[in-house]
This record gives sequence, structure tokens and C-alpha cells, in this order.
Amino acid sequence: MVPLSAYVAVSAVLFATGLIGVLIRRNFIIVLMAVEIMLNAANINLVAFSYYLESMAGQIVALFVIAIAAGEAAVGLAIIIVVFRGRLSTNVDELNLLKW
Amino acid sequence: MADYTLLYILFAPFLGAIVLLFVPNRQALQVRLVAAIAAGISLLASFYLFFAYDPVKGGFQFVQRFEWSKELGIAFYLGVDGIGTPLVLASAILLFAGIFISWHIKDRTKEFYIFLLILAAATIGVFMSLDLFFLYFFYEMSVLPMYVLLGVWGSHTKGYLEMKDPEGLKQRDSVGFIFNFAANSKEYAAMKLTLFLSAGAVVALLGILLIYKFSGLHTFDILVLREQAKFSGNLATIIWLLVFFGFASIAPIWPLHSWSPVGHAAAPAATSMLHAGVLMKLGHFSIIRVAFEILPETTRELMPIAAFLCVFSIIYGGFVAYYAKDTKYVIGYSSSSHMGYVFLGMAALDYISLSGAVLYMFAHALATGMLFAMAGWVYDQTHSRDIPSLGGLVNRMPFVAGCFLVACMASIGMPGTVNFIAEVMILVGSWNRYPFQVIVAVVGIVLTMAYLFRMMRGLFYGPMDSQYSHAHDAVAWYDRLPLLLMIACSITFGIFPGHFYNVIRAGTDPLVSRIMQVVPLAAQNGDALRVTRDASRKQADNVSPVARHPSLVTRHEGTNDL
Amino acid sequence: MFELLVILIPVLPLAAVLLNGLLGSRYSHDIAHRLGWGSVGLSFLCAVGIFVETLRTGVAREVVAYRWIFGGDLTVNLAFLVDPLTCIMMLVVTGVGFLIHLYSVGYMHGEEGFTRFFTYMNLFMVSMLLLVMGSNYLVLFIGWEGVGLCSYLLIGYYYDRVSAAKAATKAFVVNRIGDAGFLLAIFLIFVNFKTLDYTQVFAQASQLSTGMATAIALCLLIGAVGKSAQIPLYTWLPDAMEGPTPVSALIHAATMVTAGVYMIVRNHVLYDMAPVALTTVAWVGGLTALFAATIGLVQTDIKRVLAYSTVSQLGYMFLACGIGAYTAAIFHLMTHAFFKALLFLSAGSVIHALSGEQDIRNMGGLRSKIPWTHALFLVGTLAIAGIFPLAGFWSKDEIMAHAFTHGQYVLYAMAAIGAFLTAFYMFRLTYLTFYGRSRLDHHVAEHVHESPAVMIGPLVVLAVLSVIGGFPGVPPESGWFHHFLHPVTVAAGGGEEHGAGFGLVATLMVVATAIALLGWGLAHYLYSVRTEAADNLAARAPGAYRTLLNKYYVDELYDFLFVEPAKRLGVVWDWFDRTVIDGIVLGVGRLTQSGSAGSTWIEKHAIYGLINVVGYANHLAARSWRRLQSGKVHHYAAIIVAGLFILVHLILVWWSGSSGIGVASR
Amino acid sequence: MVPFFFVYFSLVSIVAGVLTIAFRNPVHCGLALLTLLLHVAGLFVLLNAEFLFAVQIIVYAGAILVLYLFVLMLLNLKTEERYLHARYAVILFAAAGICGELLLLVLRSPFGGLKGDAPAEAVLKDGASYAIGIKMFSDYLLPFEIVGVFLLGAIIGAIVLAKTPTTVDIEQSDR
Repeated sequence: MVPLSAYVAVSAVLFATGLIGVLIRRNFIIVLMAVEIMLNAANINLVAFSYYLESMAGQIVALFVIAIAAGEAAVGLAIIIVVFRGRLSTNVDELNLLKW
Repeated sequence: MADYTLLYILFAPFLGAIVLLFVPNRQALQVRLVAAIAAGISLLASFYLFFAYDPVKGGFQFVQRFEWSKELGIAFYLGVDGIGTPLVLASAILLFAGIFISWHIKDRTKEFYIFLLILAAATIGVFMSLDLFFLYFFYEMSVLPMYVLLGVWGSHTKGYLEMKDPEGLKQRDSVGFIFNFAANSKEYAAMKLTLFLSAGAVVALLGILLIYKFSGLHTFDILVLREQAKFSGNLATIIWLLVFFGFASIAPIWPLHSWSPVGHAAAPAATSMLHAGVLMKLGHFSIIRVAFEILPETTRELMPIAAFLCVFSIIYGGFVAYYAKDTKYVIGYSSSSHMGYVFLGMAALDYISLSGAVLYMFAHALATGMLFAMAGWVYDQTHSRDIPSLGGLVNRMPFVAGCFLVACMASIGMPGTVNFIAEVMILVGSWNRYPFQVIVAVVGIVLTMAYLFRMMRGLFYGPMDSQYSHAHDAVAWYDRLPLLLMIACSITFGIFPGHFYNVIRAGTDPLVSRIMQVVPLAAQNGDALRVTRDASRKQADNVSPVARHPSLVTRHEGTNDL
Repeated sequence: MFELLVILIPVLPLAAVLLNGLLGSRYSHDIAHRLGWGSVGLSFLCAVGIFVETLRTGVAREVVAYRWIFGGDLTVNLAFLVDPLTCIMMLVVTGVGFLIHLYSVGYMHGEEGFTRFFTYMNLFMVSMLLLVMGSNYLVLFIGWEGVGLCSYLLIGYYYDRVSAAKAATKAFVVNRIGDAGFLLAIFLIFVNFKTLDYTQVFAQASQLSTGMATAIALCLLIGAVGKSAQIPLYTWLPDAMEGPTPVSALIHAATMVTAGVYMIVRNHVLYDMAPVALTTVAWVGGLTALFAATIGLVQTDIKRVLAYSTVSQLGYMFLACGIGAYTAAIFHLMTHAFFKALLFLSAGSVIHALSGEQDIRNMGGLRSKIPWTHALFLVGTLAIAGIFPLAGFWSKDEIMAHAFTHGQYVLYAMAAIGAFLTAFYMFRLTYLTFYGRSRLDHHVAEHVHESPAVMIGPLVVLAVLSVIGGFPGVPPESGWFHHFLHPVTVAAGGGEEHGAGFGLVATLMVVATAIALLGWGLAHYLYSVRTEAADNLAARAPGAYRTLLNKYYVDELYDFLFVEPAKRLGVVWDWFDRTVIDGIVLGVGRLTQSGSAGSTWIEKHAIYGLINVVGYANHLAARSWRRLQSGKVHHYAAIIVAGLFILVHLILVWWSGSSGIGVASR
Repeated sequence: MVPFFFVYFSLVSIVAGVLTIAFRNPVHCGLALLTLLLHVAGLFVLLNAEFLFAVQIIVYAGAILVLYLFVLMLLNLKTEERYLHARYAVILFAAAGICGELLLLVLRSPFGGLKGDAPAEAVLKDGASYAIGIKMFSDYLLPFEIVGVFLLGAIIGAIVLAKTPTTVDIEQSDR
């Protein structure tokens, strides 16, 4: 029997990986991929808890997370295309339009 | 009877703003027409409201009530009395006029009109709110569009360009900036105005929350609060001061006035009109609604503060206006000076003077609206607000000059305009209580006259600088309509004030009697009070809001129904 | 019918105002001026009807046009009081006004803004009629403000002239100072009587304490002084001559400036209760009469001489009010309206003939070139100088006689000296303008022409009135005029005394005539005889010339003894006027300015400073914090992570009471 | 058997995750991500979540990842010289430290919670898809609808954003 903590640990490691990816990569697309990793880590957690706490809620929320991930990917990639069209770059460092 | 007049008045501009969202910005004419139609509906409905208001019956009429949050005791509760009705009318008139005054705005027309409509609708909302929560809600809502309107469509004050060079920028960022008289940019003005008014609003909100908390009634309903809320000495004083100074900052009373001239100077014409015309009156109105209604006893004790400060408002504003060289500064300071009269009328707590104060709010809205409209027109045509550099414009714009003269006449209270009646009522009514202030106010009239006619001379008479030879008069119907509308209202109500007077008296009479007479008796019968409160709370659950109104429940039968 | 007529009187000019004001640009000048004078003429006819009716019944009636402000404790009606005083004032206002309107048709012909002129003039008529007909103080005040406004508009008629604009503003502001006093008086009356109706106020007046009555009367006096250009607020009137001449004639001579006199007479019940105020009125009037007359001696602008003469004559009326001769004041008001309008309009005719020249040093010898104008001006001069039996004689003599018989000898002396000076400067004006050698510019001289009939016609009527206008007041103190006004001007308690015997009255008349003739003689001698003699002498022989020059020394002596001091006094008072009184006015202005500067300084440095300190603190804080806003996604992400980290730890601390490390190592 | 699969899936997931953020070539990153997604799907099977397993493969591996690869191809990105952030070492250590602490935290925390009404046997009897369906369309109907609207919005937003601007739009945006 695999303990819950094992799943949680895997999830935490994956989450950390994704987080580090977000922070250190310069390519916007890879940043988005790292975000996907984090979402997957969260999903693992949700499903694991759903299993061990005997509730369907976790799975349903995980489903929603996947839906949101899809939306995020669509919009995020569209933004990347727009930015790329204007700047010919997907480099995160060069995107500082948000500056006041 | 279901009469949705108030909803029409309130929501026509909001709906107009929403419709405008879907009108393409390229279709400037459509944008203007939509705004004008929305404002027109509001205007017609408020005229109907004004003439349909029954002064004999008095009290709050056209009441609408929708429960909003039972738990918190908030209801969307609208209704007007004799005080709110004229102010709603004034707002609608100024909104309608303002739409036409801004007919020539080319830059982001759609957004401008959206914000203007929201501003006006929110102002109207305050005047008809019978629920403290929504009163505050609309109050805040009316302040915030000002920020955008000033910041985007405003104009810089003279001397701004000097601020833009590197030396000026350095100065602006230095400590000396503290003593820099009005950094002159429109952004500064917008920021100052918004911060000032929001700060005032927060103070007032504190007062309102204290009322909510310590009344123990668990309701924001003004009518319930004024019947049943009872506050003891220190608490009442604190609440009253919070409410008074919070709302007085928009009014603006003397040391809290400094946002107003800067704001007026930077604002586009229609915004200044609405702002000086009706937004300032939110302060007086809210003081009447909250402080006068809910804390009558404290009002009687503390209103001399206003009587004291209004002297400064009148004289100080007048003097500074006399010295100012910028047309809008002159009008702005004159507004803050004239608001002193309203405070005087309110402070005297007399039937005639309080009615005069309300009438003066209406009259001043029209007069100052006209002045700002004309100053805006002159600015549009000459790109200058500097009085010494202008002159002789009557050759180029006889119609505007004529209107300006009428506006000056109205502003100094020339007989035949509604201002005259209001002024006389305030002064006559206040004489018994504050003779000194009345003398000061009479001197203030002379002062008003001096600076307004100095400005009139500076703008329109004398030789004209050739660089202004391209200036145009207001010729098109849409330019003349708003001016004529305001003039017509001012003169018509000046010559036939009968209905107007009755409407206002229907609102002020019960208020003044409450403040001056009923209170001491109620204080004696503490026990009876508690019983009545319980009884009337039970009654409150069963009876419709209209029936709860004191003027319908024969307030004078029980002297203990505070 | 009666009510309708009364209401029609102000409504007719009002209709003309509305038509001309709103539609005036649509039709020709001909229609505009017909509307202008036609409406006033109809008003005059109505006024005559009312007058006849009042004469027949002899009762005062109140006509309510409509209820204006009403409700509980403040009721004001737009109502008219028709009594003998009102009748006289209505007749004067509409009658003289009608003639001046007719005259203006010729005078203003071809001016830019012709329609505007008639609109303002008619608006003035409306206001003036409200002023004299109103039955309560508020209606009086409406008219009072309205005439001030019209005065402002008409003085500033030539708006492109800076001097005109300044004069207009000055007139309005000075008037407004008076109005402030008037307004205070109204408040005092309302507070004391709880009503503003004349009839009720006068009925209850006896309950008033003397102190309060004095206060009210003095406040009213401030208003009257401002409107009627008395010391110390008279300075606006000479400047007001910047307006067109018909305006000077109508507003600044015949009607508006007499509003103060009317008001005092109307309120004589209150004044009778306040002897102090009454004395003040008398002395203000007496001083003004003398003071303005001396200034009039040295003026060279034809209209300014007349303006000072107006101030001086108004002083007589105030003097009359002050010594209780209310009927005499109204009587003089009426005759003055006739002859001063005549004088102004004739002066206007002269100016018209000389293409705008107003300086009498550049005139002379016009008698033959414009004979009609000359004759009419002479009639006016004779009337104002008080030559028997013209209108001015009767009215002025009555005032002086009243002063004498009531023991006010100082005031009598002032009035007498004033009368002498009046005769002198008016004849000086006549001689310099119409007689002697022509000093005209030759360009102007070529174009000298008599005025058209539309201008001369009204002048003839006014001249006739100036001649016969005094007869209703004959014999003095008991003429028809006095009987007619008796119900109004005599207070309920007492009556005007008829103490003087016929002998004394006759003597005083003779003295008055002598004084006037003396003034005439002196003027004749100085401005007619001497110059001609000097001319002849210069032509004939140097010896005889020198002899006459010696005679001239005598003249010099006379000059030195009488004329020069008088002149110098005039100069000094003119200087005083310009320096001290204008100085005071200016000083008040300066004080205002420095007060404003001070207020602005406080505004700048104290109030704005305080506010800006708060703003600057925010500014500093924001400058350091805005580094967070780098705009780079990484930074934001890092901040989010840091925030998350802190949040998680906070939650854990909240749950377990120790830090994350602590929990983990447990 | 289950522990073995668990170890396999977890290890491969973690390695794939690390590779995803470590590869220089974005296409390689995408392929590593695909590996990760598939192995996470495997973890779902171990947890009785077959429905999610299917969704994970269909939506994630099938749709989202294809979208990523499509964009990568579309933009034709070259492999960058400096693909890591300038101060990545600092961030790496900081993040690793933080994550280490978090890992400790989650492992030591008691994992308490309310027991639900879906024990493993019950779920296995009707199948996970059935249970999810019942739950989703009864208790979670509103969130479900909201997610639908959200997806619609995302679609419209993506289209509007990525649309080629026409000349008229440029003119309008200048106003």
C-alpha cells in the first residue's frame, strides 16, 4: 500500500520543479510548460486526497483544473503569438510593458 | 401606486452609458445623440417629478424600495422630499446642458460621455437615496469619475509648460515641491481632488458606520434611524463631527476647500458645471440627510461651527476670487464663497433660511453652471483663461457675452433670477440668529459683484487682441440650447417661485420643527421612548415603507417619537 | 379696468423689451424704435388715466399683479401701490421717458446696436416703473437693482471704449455698495415688522424704538446716497457721462438718480421717527449741493458740468427731505426732471451738431448756427438758475424758503450760495457754448447743422414744461401740488406747518431771484462782456487796450478776490474728490487687493503646503516602492512565490503556533 | 505490484519534469512534458481515477501539448544561447531551499480531512466515470457551467488576440 505522503511528496517535488522552471527559464513557452507541470502536481495531490479521503470532489476539481489549463494554454499561447508578432521574441526579460 | 419616475431619472443615464459602450467611437454624432437622449429622458422625468410632487402632502414621495440585504439591513430605497426634488431637477438640467456644452469634444468622445453620464446619475442617486448605504455608495461613485474626467480631458493651468522642462521636473521632485502652488497639471488637480474627496468620504463613512453600529437597529434606513435612533452626548458629538466634516469637504467649507479651484480650473467645461453645480451640493445635502435627520439635537448644538466657518468661506473665497487672474479660478473661488451662504442658511436652522439654502443650491447650480459653460466656451475659442490677456470678445461673441452677463446677474442675485429669492430668504431667515454673518454676507454680495464684473470687463469689453479674431460665437442650436435652457430656468423660477417655494417648504418645515422643538420633549420621556421604539419596530415589519413616514403617521400626536 | 391699466404700465415696455431683445435682429431699426417709444407712450397714456382716476377719487389703491413668494411667514406679492406720489412719479417717468425715447430715435440714428439701445432703455423703463409703483420693499428693491443694471448696460453701451467699460463697472459697484445698505434696511424692517408691505410697515411704525428707526433710516440712506449720487458716493455719476446722451438725460438726470429721493419720501414715516437720520439727510444734501456746484465751476466738458449740476440739484432734494419738506422735494424732483432733461438733450443736440465734440473750450458762437438748440438750452438754463417765473424758481425757492422759515439758517445759506453758483456756472456754460467768438475746429465748423425735427420736437415740449412746470406748486406750500400730495407726505401725527407769512415768502422770493440774477450777471460779465471788450480793444488801439487792460486788473482783483478762490476751492475740492475720496475708494480697493494677496499667500503656503506635505510623503514612499513594478514577469513571479511562501508559513504559524521549520522538525 | 508502478511512474515523472525545464531546445522540452503527462496519467490509474486518466491523455497529451508544439513550430524558434535566467543559480538555490522546506512540511503534516462517501469499493463497483458524472451534474453543476463559459471566453479571447490586425483596426486603435 502506497502511503498518501508518497503521493504528496511526488506532487511537491513536481511542483517545485515547475516553480523553478517558471523562475529560471527565459523562453515564454517553456515558462508556460512549467506552469503545466505545476498544475499537474496539483492534480496529483487532488486525486490522491480524493482517493484517501473517499470523496469524489477531488477528482472533479482536478477535472476543472485540466479545463482551466486548457484555457490558459490557449490564451497564453495567443498572447505569445501577438507579442512575437510585434517583437519577434518570446524572451520573458524583454517583455516589460507592464512597467508603470 | 407604482410610480417609477425615480427609477427613470436614475437609470436613464446609466442605461445611456451602457448603450454607449456598444456605439462605435467613430460615430461621434450617434454617441452624442445617445447621451443627449438619455439625459433628455432624465430631464423630462425630473420636470415631471418636480411638478408632480405634492407639497400639501409633503414627506417622501415616489418611494421605491427593494430589499438588498436583509442580514445587513440594506435596502435599495429611493424617495424624494422637498429638499431632494429641486436638487434632482438641478442635476438633470445640468447634465442635459453639460452634454450639449461638451458637443465639441473630439478626443475619445464615447468614453467622455460615459463617465459624464455615470457622474451625473450617481449624483442624482445621492439625492434620492433613503438608505445610508446607498447614499454613500452613490456618493463615492460620483466622485471617482471626476478623476478620469479631469485626468484625461482636463486642461493644464497656465504655467504648466514651465513645469515640464528639466529644471521644472527637478523642482517638482525636490522637497520644494511641497510649497509649489498647485503643480498646475491636470493630473495633479485630478489626484488632489480625488484624494481629498475620498478622504472626506471615508471620514463620513466612519460616521455612518458608527451610526449603524451604535444605533442598535441594524439598519441603514434613514427613516427608521431618524425615528428610532438615539445617541448620547459624546458619541453623538463624535458622529456629528465626522459626518459634518466628512461631507463638508465636498461642500466645500473653508479650510477644506483647496481642491475645488484647482479641480475646477483643470476640468473640462461640462465637468466643472456638474461639479460646481451639483456635486458640491452633495455635501450640504448629505449633511441635511444624515446629520440633520438623524442627529437633530446635536445639530442644534453644533451647527454654530458652520456659522463660524461660513464667514471665512464667504469673505476669503471672495477676496481670493478678486485676486485671481484665471477665469475658472475666479468662478471656482466664487463657488466656494457662495457655498458659504448655503452653510449660513443651514446654520441658522430657521424655516425661511433653510428653505433659502436649498433654493440657493438650485439657483447656484444654474448660475455657476452658466458661468462655467461660458468660461469653457471662451477657453475653447481662445485657448486662454488668463483674464488680463483677454478682452473685447463681445465683438466676436455677442451671444456668449450676453449669456455671461445674465449669468453674472444671476450670480450676484439680481432680482428676477431665482438666486435673488434664495439670497433674500437666506439673509432674512438668518438675521435673527446671526446678524453679524448676515452683514458679512451682504458685504460678500458686493464683493461678488466686484470680481464678477471685473472679469466680465476683462473678458468681453475693451479692445480685442487680434490673435483672437478667429474666435466664434455660439451659433449652432446645440451650442445655444443649454445656455438658453439654464437662463430660462433661472428666470422662470425667479419670477414664478410659488410652487418651488412650497415644495421646498414641504421638505424643510418638518425638519426644522424636529430640530428646534420636538427634541427636548422626547428627551424627557425616556421610558415612553423605549416602548414606542419597540412598538414601531414591530410596526416596521408589517407596514409598507411609505406608511412609516412620519408626516403620514401624524408625527405631532406623539411628542416622544424621536 | 383700473387694475388692468396699472398692470399695463410696466407690462407694455416689458413686452417691447422681449420683442426687441429676442427678435430685434430679425427686423429693421424702424420697427424697433417704434416699439420702443410706442410702448412707453402707451404707458404714459395709461399713467394719465390712472392719474385722472386718482385725482377724481383721491384714494390710494393697491393692485396685486400676482403672488410672488408666498407661504406661511414670508409672503411677498408683486403688487403696485397707486397713490398720489406714485402718480406723480409715474407721470414723470413715463412722460419724460417717452420724450427721451423719441429724441433717441434721431440721436442714435445709424449707431451700431440701435435695437440693443432701445431694448435697454425699455428695460430701464420697466425697472423704474417697478421701483416707483411697487407696494412693498422687495418690489422696490427689484426696480432698484434693475435700474442699476440698466445703468450699467447703458453706460457701457460703447463697450469697446475702456473708459466706458470702467465707468460702467464703477457705477454698478458704487451703486451696489448702496444696495448693500438698502438690503440691510430691508432685513431690519422684515425682522421688526414681519412684513415688507409699505402700508403695514407704516401702520406699525409707531411701535418702533427710536434707535431701531434710526438704524433703518440710516441704512436706507446709504442706499439712497448710492443711487442718488450724494456725498460720499457721488463719484460715479460724472463718469457715467460716458454713456450716450439720452441715457444721461433719462437715467442720470431725470429718473434713476431721483430714486433715492423718492425712497426717502416714501419712507418718511420712518424718517420722521428718527430725527438724527433726518438731520443727516439734510446735511448730506446741503453739503452735496454746495460741493458739487463748486466743482461745476471749473469743468470744461459740457456733459460733466451738467452732471455736477445734477448732483448739486439732487442735494437740494435731499436737503428738502432732511428739513421735512417732502412735497418740496418731490416738486423739485419733477421740475428738475423737466429742465435737466431739456438741458442734457440740448447738450446732446449740440454734441450731435458738432460731430461729437464735448469740450466747451472748443465751442462758442453757436447761437446763429443752431438757433433752436440755443433757444431751448437758454430756457433750460433760465429754469435751473431759478429765474422767475420758470419751473426751477418755484421749486428751489420753496426749498430755501422752507429752510429759512424752519430756522435752518446754515442750510439756507448753503442752499443760497449753491443757487448763486448754479446760476453762475450754467450761464458760463451757455456763454461759452453759444456766444462769443467761435473756437471751433474748422473741420467741425463746416458740418455744423441743426438737429432733425424728431429731436427738436421733444425738446420743445420739455422747454414748455420747464416754463410752466412750476405753476402747480404756486402759491408755495399751499399750491395744487401740495394738496394733491398731502395724504402721502404728511405723517399721520402732524402736518406741514404753514407758519410763514406772505411778506416773508415774498421777500425770500425776491432774494432768491436776486441771487440767481447776480450769478447770471457775473457770468455775463466774465464770459460775455469782458471777452467782447477785449476783442474790440485788441482791434482798435493799443492805448485804449491798455486802459481796458487796467480795467482788466480790476477784473483780476475780482478774480483774485472772488472767482479765483471759488475756482481754487473748486480745484481743491476736485482734487479732494480725486485724491481723498477716490483715494478712499481706491484705498479700499488696495486693501481688498492686499487682503486678497494675503489670503492667496495663506492659501499658497499654509493650506496648500500642509496638503502637499501629505502628498509629498506619499510621493516619496511611492518612489521607493515603484521599483517593485519592474514590469518583468520574472519579478512578479518571484514576488508571488515569496508571498506564497510567507502565506503558507503564516497559516502554519496560525495553526500550530510555531514556524514551518518548527513544525517540520517536530 | 502497485508500489512498483508507483515508484516507476513517480520517478519518470520527476525526471521528465526536470528535463522539461532543463532542455535547451523547446521541442525537446515539449516531448519531455509529454512523457511527464503520460506518467502522471499512470499515477491516476493507481488512484482509481480512470476517467481522469483518460481525460489527462486526451486533453493534455492530445490537445494541449499539440497546441504547444504547433505554436513552437509556427514561431520557428531557434535554440537560444542563454536559455536560463541571468541569476538562475541564486533562484535555483533559493527555490530549492524553499521547496525543500515545503517538502518537509507536507510530509510532516497530519493530512487530516473529512472522509467522503465514496470509498474505493463503491467507486470500483459502478466505475469512476459514473461516480464523477453523478457528482458533477448534481452537486457541481454550477461550477461546471461556469467552466464551460470560461472555456468559451478563452476560445473567443484566443481568437481575438491572435487575429491578424486589419488596417481599420489600426486606425481605430490610434484614436
